[in-house]
Amino acid sequence: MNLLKETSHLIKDNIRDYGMYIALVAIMITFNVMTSGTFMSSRNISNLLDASGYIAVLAVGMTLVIVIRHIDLSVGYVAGFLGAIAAILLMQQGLSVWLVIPIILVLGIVIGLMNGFLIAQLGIPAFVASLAGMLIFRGALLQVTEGTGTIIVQDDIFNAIGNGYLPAIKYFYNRHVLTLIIGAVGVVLYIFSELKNRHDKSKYNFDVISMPIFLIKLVFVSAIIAYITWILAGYNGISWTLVIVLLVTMVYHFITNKTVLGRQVYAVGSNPEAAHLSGINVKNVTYMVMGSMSMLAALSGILYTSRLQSATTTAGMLFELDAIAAAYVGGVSSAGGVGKVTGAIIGAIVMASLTNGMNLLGVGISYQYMIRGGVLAGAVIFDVITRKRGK
Amino acid sequence: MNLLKETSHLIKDNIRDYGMYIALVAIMITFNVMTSGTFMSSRNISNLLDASGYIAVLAVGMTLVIVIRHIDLSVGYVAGFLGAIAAILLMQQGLSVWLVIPIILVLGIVIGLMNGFLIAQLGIPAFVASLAGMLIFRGALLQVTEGTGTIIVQDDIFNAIGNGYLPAIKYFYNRHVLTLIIGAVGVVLYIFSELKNRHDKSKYNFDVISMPIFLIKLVFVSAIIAYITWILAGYNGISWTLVIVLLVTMVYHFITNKTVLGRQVYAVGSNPEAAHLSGINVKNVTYMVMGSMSMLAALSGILYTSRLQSATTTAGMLFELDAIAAAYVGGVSSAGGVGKVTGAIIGAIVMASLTNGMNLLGVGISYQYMIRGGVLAGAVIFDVITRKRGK
Amino acid sequence: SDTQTDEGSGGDSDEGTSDEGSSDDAIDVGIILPTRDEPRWVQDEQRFRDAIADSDYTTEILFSQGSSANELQNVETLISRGIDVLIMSPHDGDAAGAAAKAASMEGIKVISYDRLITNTDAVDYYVTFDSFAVGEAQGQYLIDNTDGSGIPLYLYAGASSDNNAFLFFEGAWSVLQPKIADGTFVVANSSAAEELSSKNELTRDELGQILNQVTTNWDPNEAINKAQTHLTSAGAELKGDVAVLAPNDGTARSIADTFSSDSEVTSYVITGQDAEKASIQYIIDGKQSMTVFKDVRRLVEDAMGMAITILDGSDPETTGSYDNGSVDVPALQSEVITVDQANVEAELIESGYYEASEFTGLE
Amino acid sequence: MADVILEMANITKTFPGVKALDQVNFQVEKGEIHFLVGENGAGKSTLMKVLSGVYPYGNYEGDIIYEGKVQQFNKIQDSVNVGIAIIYQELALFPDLSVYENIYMGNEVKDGGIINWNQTIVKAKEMLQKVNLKVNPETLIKDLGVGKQQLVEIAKALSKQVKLLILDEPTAALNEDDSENLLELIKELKKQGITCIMISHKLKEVAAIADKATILRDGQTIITLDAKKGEIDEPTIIRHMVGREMNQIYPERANRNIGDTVLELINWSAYDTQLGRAVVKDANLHLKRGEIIGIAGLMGAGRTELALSMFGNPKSYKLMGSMALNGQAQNFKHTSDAIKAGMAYVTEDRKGNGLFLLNTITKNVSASKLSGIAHNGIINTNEEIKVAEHYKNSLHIKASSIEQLVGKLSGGNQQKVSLGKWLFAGPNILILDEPTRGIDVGAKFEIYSVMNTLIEKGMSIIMISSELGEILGMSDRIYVMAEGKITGELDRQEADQEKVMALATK
Ligand SMILES: Nc1ncnc2c1ncn2[C@@H]1O[C@H](COP(=O)(O)OP(=O)(O)OP(=O)(O)O)[C@@H](O)[C@H]1O
Ligand SMILES: Nc1ncnc2c1ncn2[C@@H]1O[C@H](COP(=O)(O)OP(=O)(O)OP(=O)(O)O)[C@@H](O)[C@H]1O
Ligand SMILES: [Mg+2]
Ligand SMILES: [Mg+2]
Repeated sequence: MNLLKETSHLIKDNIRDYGMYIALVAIMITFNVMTSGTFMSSRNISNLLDASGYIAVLAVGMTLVIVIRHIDLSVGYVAGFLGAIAAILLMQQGLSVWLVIPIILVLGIVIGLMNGFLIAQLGIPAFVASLAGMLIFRGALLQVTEGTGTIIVQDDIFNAIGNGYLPAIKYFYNRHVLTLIIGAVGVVLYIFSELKNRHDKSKYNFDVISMPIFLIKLVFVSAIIAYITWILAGYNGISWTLVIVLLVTMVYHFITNKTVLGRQVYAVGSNPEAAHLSGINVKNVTYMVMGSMSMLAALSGILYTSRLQSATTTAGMLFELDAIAAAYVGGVSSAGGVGKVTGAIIGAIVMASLTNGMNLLGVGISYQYMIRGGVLAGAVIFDVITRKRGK
Repeated sequence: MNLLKETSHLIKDNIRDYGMYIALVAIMITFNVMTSGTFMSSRNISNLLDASGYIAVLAVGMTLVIVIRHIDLSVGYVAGFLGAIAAILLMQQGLSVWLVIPIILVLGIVIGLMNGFLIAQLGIPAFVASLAGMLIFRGALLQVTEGTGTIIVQDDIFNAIGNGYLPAIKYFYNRHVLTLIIGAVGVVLYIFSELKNRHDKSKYNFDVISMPIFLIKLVFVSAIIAYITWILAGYNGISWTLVIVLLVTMVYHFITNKTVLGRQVYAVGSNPEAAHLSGINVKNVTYMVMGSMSMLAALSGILYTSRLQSATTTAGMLFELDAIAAAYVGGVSSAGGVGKVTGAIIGAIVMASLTNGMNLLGVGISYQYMIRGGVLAGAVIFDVITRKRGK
Repeated sequence: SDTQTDEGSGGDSDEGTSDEGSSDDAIDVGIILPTRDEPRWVQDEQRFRDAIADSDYTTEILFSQGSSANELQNVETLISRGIDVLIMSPHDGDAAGAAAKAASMEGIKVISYDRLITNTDAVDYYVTFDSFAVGEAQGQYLIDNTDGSGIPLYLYAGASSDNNAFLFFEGAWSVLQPKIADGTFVVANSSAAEELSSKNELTRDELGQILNQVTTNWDPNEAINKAQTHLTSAGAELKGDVAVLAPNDGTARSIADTFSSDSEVTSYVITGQDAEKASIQYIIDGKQSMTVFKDVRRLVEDAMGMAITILDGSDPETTGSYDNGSVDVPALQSEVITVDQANVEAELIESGYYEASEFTGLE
Repeated sequence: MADVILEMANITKTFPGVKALDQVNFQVEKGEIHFLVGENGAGKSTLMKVLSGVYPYGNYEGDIIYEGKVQQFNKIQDSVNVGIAIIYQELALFPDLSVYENIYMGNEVKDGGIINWNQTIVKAKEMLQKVNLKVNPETLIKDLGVGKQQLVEIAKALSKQVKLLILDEPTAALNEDDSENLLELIKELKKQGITCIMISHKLKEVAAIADKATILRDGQTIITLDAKKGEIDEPTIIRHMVGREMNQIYPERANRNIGDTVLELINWSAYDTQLGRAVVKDANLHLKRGEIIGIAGLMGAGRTELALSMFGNPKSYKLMGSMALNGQAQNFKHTSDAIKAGMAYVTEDRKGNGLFLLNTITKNVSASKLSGIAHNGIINTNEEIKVAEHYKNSLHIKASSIEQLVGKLSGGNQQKVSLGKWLFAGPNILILDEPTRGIDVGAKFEIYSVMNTLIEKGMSIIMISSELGEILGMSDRIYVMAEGKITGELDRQEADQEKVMALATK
């Protein structure tokens, strides 16, 4: 029964990558049973994904920062501060949302480059540099919101980012049709790319996984995509937040896996010395990664402000810790060079699922903190142990 | 003439160590001028020192943690949690304060050893391990205070730790006599030890600083000790908090400079592999340092609870960041192996002086955050640059 | 006792220093506010400055940023500035005892502002809106503005780490509980509340159990998450026309947004507190039903007036007294006003609290 | 005369404490195989790092004239762009990345910034064939031995459009066949018109394939020998390398009184769980009182691992077999046990895991025996200073004072500090791993002298070295290792370069 053997092999070899998914599925099923179905209901899944959006994008950036052996504690208040700036530009300066968003993202990049300067140029440890940044931007946030306090945003387009959904076109047995279409397209694209991939590989005659396994994989993944879109279609369909998170994920996944820049990031993380000797400009890579981090912080700020339809004076508090936790649950390693963007997203969803599920069950806030702490520790222990054994 | 040369040499060679003191003096003088004397008034100095106490002890422990290239984010809520436990034992269990304090300190050590296990034994990165701890103890704090909310402590001895002063015996022109005596003793002891030191050195005929410089140093330091005690004597004298902080400082200063253990800590910090090959048990050292850290967190919790005469539900929030900031301002280096206990104390006082001085001047809270962030960044930049130039 | 003499003489000697030191900029009234993170306190800052402007006394205002330690440090700072009256709104009533003590030790008169400093004898006066009454007003509004029975009731509270959150909720519970018991309301989102629905006077512990489930941490985002999960788990029978107890305006707005986005919720009545600008707009637009308006100007004037009376050497008049767990504190109460669409202009615009121009949709 | 592709004129490069290169002149003609030879620390690697832009323009004095133009390489990429590829002595690979990713790192197969992985793998396979390395390109580097890693490095260099290929001790880690292979490959490349600069300590291969050989000593060019003129043969090279007769480098030992066995290994094996293979296999070895045994072998032979496995096993290998000191079986739990039992290990990598570079000489010297300067846990700083002064004088450590940071000392003096550090621990068995790697001739001589005085005092020394010269010059007996096995034992009389090399590559 070498089919089984192959499977068990695949799993053993990739336990670190699969572990996270298995954990997520386990958590989801558990909660679903305990809440007798509510957890996996269309609306809850939809809410859950939206609620994790602004942390997920941070986690993506943080993963790369940790991959190159740094850390960024300032992201939280950077997000809060830029969110407030966005609100001010929209409501007090009356700029158009199409102007505001790019401005905010650019501001984010500028802030990131300043961090980069401290870290790459002056060689300040990232931890302290960003700790200082954290204080500074907390002050800045208070400063800009001082006069007004909470700033409500009355811009439908802007608020749609955090609360709106793709139009349904029409409903079909009150399922959101556009969502179903997107799901279908997704499945087709996935199958197509897998086939092409396999075809290329065999064209170059590399060895590929056996046909049955391949088919099982195809069916399984397609099923999941279909199931999720089907669920979402049952409520309001795909939210703009989800669209943005998916875009960010895809872009970063592509960059890290398919582009030279991506290679260089992992090279720097895995062995800075060797990277330098291989002609990689370590400083530039650092600038890039820090820049992207703060740009995503800006995006996170936009998502958050839009979600609350207002910029509050404490926005951003402790975002950084949630993001870092998500990244580590997602399997990034502070030893550098190891960590996937997709992992970060899963990590963020795991943490969000915990909070959401425990809220559904009415678990007290104090237990929620402890459980989240326990899960974080557990995830990292699992990671470290499997990595040791892997060698 | 070559007196000047020697001085300038001494300063150049030790600029990194002196920098901090110079900064502190500069800050103090500036504030004193701007507040036309209020800043250096007996009462304010006394308040300032008391206010920085619970952070100062944390900073001492954190310095050693950073010296061995780790970090501990859990200290804040560990302090908060153990502070609450102390209050519960005192008020609800009615245990005697002489029992409670050792119990709490031991609990602290136990928690620290658990961190040590995660870090030294399992090899979990300290950052994540302690991040998990932070969440867990935050939850635990909420849990134990859930029923009661803030727990008021009505135990005069316990509350004296954070609010009481050494008895005055008698007053002399309104000056607290015991304090003056202590100051005098301090000066004498200092001069004596310096003389003995110099005598030993010349006995082994090592080269010593020239006589005039030596005298200048003696006079200068004695003057400072005298001045500070004189100022304190002008208010309520020396607070128990100050006594505790001074004791902790002296003990840790002694351990780090005069004992084998201290040496091993710095050895592990500056090159773990070499330390291991030199027969130093790196794991044990890690356990020691993490244990001492959480023990000091426990002490910090006691100081804080006693100062407020009550255990609050949010006690400990962000202590860790203040402590880390103080440690870095005090000149510790995350590269490992560099960092003084005395530096940590100065760092804590610098940060406290900033807050206190800016409050006296009525500087807005938003600017306060920004300025503190700026000072932190500045301190580390100065540190890194001087170290670079040193090399 | 001898500690007394310590303090005494310490005090004297300090007069000396502060006289020669800071005579030119000595402060008469020290003010301590809990945090600058909430607009309400930021606005207070200016109001206090205006209130004392036309007297010849001086003031200094510090913020505790949600930390009792800062609070104590601020008090010490103000004492060194030589204040004679301390107006303080504690971050945590119990924990503030130490700070109040420090002040009264120096013979400084302590006025507890808006929030009561509890379990200490070191409070001289209390100027307040009754937090309990705020809760009552919120609960009463829900009762008065819903009809029929079996109305789904969604409960939300402030931070479970904040004593005031308990006071507000306690007040609301005191009026809502009978209506829950008789079936007018059906608690939709807290198992703990359902279990306790027969009990009018809850112990701190019982309140804790409920708050632990329905806390928003005063955080609008947390409020959205909670509201969404609650609406998700609630069946259709718990939708329709609903009543929502929201602790303050910040959380009320996000909860209202969440409820309005649920198609099965045909209408909702939702409470608020603080009359934040943002929420007034919501009330005008009909997105938020009410807010408990605590005319802070009145409170500020009362407090400052009281301070100035004391400075002038006479005794301020009071309207009642509060037991803070240790002593009966003579208190001056300003009543709280329930503001909704009907009276929003009268109470807030015409009274000059806000400018009409600051809002849209007002004719 | 063919046209000159590269000329390096009056290159001077100083490191804190060391003048690595001093007015070096160096000329290479198109299409030739040009060897750079010289002792450890002569400056070969440094010269090549200057050439490849590791030490950017302005970081050294002198001119690099390449293809007729004065070049100013500010970063490594600049030298790559003009067709210079270098393989560094310290491998520059990424342990967590696969072979093919490593080969094309910094030189990706891409269409407009987007990497074509399939193409990459195909090309990687070609490159691997070129260097005769038969591994799956998807293997992670950390799962290969240094030997194979070396080949990957070469493949990486070939993957770039090289005109001038520089190899820094490429064959050091290779066995005979692989070396042969490589040399053939290089001849092959020569035919394709690729110029090649090689650094090597293996004089046989120099004699075999060199067109020219430039000899460096103490950072200076001594002479360039030309094969056409028949100048290239080992004796000549050695003469120029050391600049004096062999016997002068190694101080004569007064009297050899070898005592009885102090250390014995029986069927000693060490299995590295991290690398997942044995690094020491069935080693049988003994050491007598007052004796120096040399352990020879190529880089990667497992000598360091052997030493570590004896010295309290800090890398926690799985150990098998038995080890006895003075007849008693030992089973050390920690390096501290080994030290207590009277062993000391001077590491091969003094900067990496030997010294505390940010600490003073004083604190380094006392580090391995703090108990020696402490009374019940409390350190007597004056004692400590006296100890430090003692070793500074007795070992002639050149430093402004004992309070100087070790990181600022020259290589040779750093080595003396780590020697002093271990002498203070008062061992009777001293393991020296590459005791003279990268330190100058003068310092070497002093260290050899110290070794002699030590064994005259009855200490026993195990000397691991890649330098045949000192192995032959200093040892009483010689063990040779290859791929973790002890392949032979030679007495000092019978031993010579050929015999050792033969065993080392067995
Ligand atoms: N980064 C550095 N910092 C300080 N000194 C260095 C550095 N690199 C090399 N040196 C010194 O420069 C000198 C030449 O070193 P180099 O590595 O070029 O010698 P080499 O000829 O390559 O020796 P080997 O044959 O052992 O490789 C040595 O004294 C070495 O200690
Ligand atoms: N960085 C590394 N990654 C993978 N394997 C390694 C590494 N370093 C050493 N090894 C393996 O460990 C064994 C011993 O290597 P090492 O170079 O320490 O032996 P050695 O004889 O001491 O060589 P040297 O001449 O450098 O002292 C070899 O099989 C080598 O392949
Ligand atoms: Mg070299
Ligand atoms: Mg070796």
